[in-house]
Amino acid sequence: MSDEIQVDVQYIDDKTAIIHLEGDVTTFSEKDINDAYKAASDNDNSNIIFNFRENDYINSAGIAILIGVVTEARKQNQRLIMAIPSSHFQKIFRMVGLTQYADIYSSLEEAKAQI
Amino acid sequence: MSDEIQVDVQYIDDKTAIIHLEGDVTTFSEKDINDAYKAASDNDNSNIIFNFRENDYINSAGIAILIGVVTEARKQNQRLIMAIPSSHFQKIFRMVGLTQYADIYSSLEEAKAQI
Amino acid sequence: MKPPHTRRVVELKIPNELGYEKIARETVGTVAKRLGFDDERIADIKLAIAEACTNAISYGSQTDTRTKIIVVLTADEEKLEILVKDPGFGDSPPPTEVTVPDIHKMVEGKAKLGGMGLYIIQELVDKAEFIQSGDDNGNQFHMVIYRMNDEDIEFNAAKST
Amino acid sequence: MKPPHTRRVVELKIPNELGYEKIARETVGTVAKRLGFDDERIADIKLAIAEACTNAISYGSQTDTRTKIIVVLTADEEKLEILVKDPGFGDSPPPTEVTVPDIHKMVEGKAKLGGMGLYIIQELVDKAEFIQSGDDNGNQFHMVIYRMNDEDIEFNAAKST
Ligand SMILES: Nc1ncnc2c1ncn2[C@@H]1O[C@H](COP(=O)(O)OP(=O)(O)O)[C@@H](O)[C@H]1O
Ligand SMILES: Nc1ncnc2c1ncn2[C@@H]1O[C@H](COP(=O)(O)OP(=O)(O)O)[C@@H](O)[C@H]1O
Repeated sequence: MSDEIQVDVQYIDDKTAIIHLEGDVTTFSEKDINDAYKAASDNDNSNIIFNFRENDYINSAGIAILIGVVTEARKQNQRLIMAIPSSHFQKIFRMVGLTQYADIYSSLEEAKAQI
Repeated sequence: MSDEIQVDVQYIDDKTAIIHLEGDVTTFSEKDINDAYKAASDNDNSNIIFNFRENDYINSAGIAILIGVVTEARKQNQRLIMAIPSSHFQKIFRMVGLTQYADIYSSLEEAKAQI
Repeated sequence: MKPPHTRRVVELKIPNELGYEKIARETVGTVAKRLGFDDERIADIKLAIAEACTNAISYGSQTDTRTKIIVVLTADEEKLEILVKDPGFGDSPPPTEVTVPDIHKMVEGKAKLGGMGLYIIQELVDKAEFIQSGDDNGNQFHMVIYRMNDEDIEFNAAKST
Repeated sequence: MKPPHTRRVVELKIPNELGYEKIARETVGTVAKRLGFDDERIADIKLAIAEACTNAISYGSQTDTRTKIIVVLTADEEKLEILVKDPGFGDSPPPTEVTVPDIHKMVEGKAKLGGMGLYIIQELVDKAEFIQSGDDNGNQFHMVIYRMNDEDIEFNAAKST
């Protein structure tokens, strides 16, 4: 089921990397997301943008993966920014408190404008 | 279920109308499609283009509606052109012989270039 | 023979009401995707099951929407099998032969519009037939879609000779 | 009380294997759309059923994939009810209370990652609870989603007082 998510890392300047996610953020995407986060952190990037799509899907196991990322990013003093067009997604992130550990915007453009 | 299809008629010149379809072509869309075909025929249009989308769906009841349109178009000496991006759709149209009564193209651009 | 636990079975019961075949279509779409069928084949399978369910709803049942259509999807390494069961309350038994629709006759008004569902199903899947049901009087329509593509099958056939 | 035939029941059986909850998610998505729920509410319902099925697969069953999870969707004019049944073969009975997850403790390593499924479900649907099962030992998780939106309910409540 790991082909249900596509994860790509894009380096936009020497301080910022974008992790583009498309698909289902569930147990099955744990390795892909953690690998992408490691790759994005490798260059000493201090800003990491997660770019979700309108039609992406996330469940509680996917949320747990992101809390793991948040935990690691705090240790590394990174700033996490999330572009989340789906209002359903945003609601879930608020519900579990993820919004307290990452800046949330509705589009990649807005997210990029913050750095 | 009739909200599962959206049908719009666009008049592009005094001889040609485009019927844009988006959604499910089934029993539930019979009235919408027949109404659109009548509207498209009203202006004495001699070319009628059906514009389907990649993700549209059609079943045998939907095919029957289109055969009804073909029957009427023959009486009115209209030329039927269909823009069908989905190869699955094109296969079904070939299977039942609809391709013998309408010119089929893979995109609206190609379809419009024929008139 | 594969051991039984490599089989996966999904069962669905839908009300006998036109429109609910869409649920069977989405369900088989999810299963077929999981099995690794490509998009074109998934579209074929979705249409085949929708046609079979539409028939089960239209011809195999009475208008009581409490009556159920049962769809059973069975997947193993080799194939996806689809069984569509209706209560068999229709006016007539299902046909034993599929007639090829004649669009020219329909366009000329010499044949009635329709009668294409079973033909389309037969063209889209590897096997399609009504089978004798057990104790009850219902109809069972059985379809098989092999997971290998044609080239694999030819390849294997060549090897085994 | 509505007459019984205005109810529509869809039943689904899926193998007890992680990933198959996706079928329940797609199925309820199709049903909810048919019932006229808006996209946001449909996303909520799909997530709630997926979480319930994931729990049924993870905690209510053994690893034998022949065991089935049963999902029953019942719709009437007023509400959509969802029942997720597992065989109850897990190590422990389902919890009677839902704990609110504490993300701060998780981030500080003082609580283990997870334990959010039941909480999310509870926030997304109008009613969610494990109910006593009948003769067998299975667990039944019951959810209710009302078809009216909050404004309608307030409006009607105001009218009836
Ligand atoms: N499940 C069924 N039970 C009884 N009769 C059936 C069933 N499915 C199909 N039939 C019969 O076969 C005929 C051909 O079906 P089909 O090819 O799908 O075309 P159509 O539905 O347009 O008639 C139907 O008209 C019906 O008489
Ligand atoms: N169907 C079930 N059968 C038995 N126990 C269950 C069931 N569903 C949930 N539980 C129990 O409730 C706990 C909390 O579930 P949940 O909130 O979904 O979080 P998580 O799955 O991350 O632990 C689970 O760890 C499990 O012990």
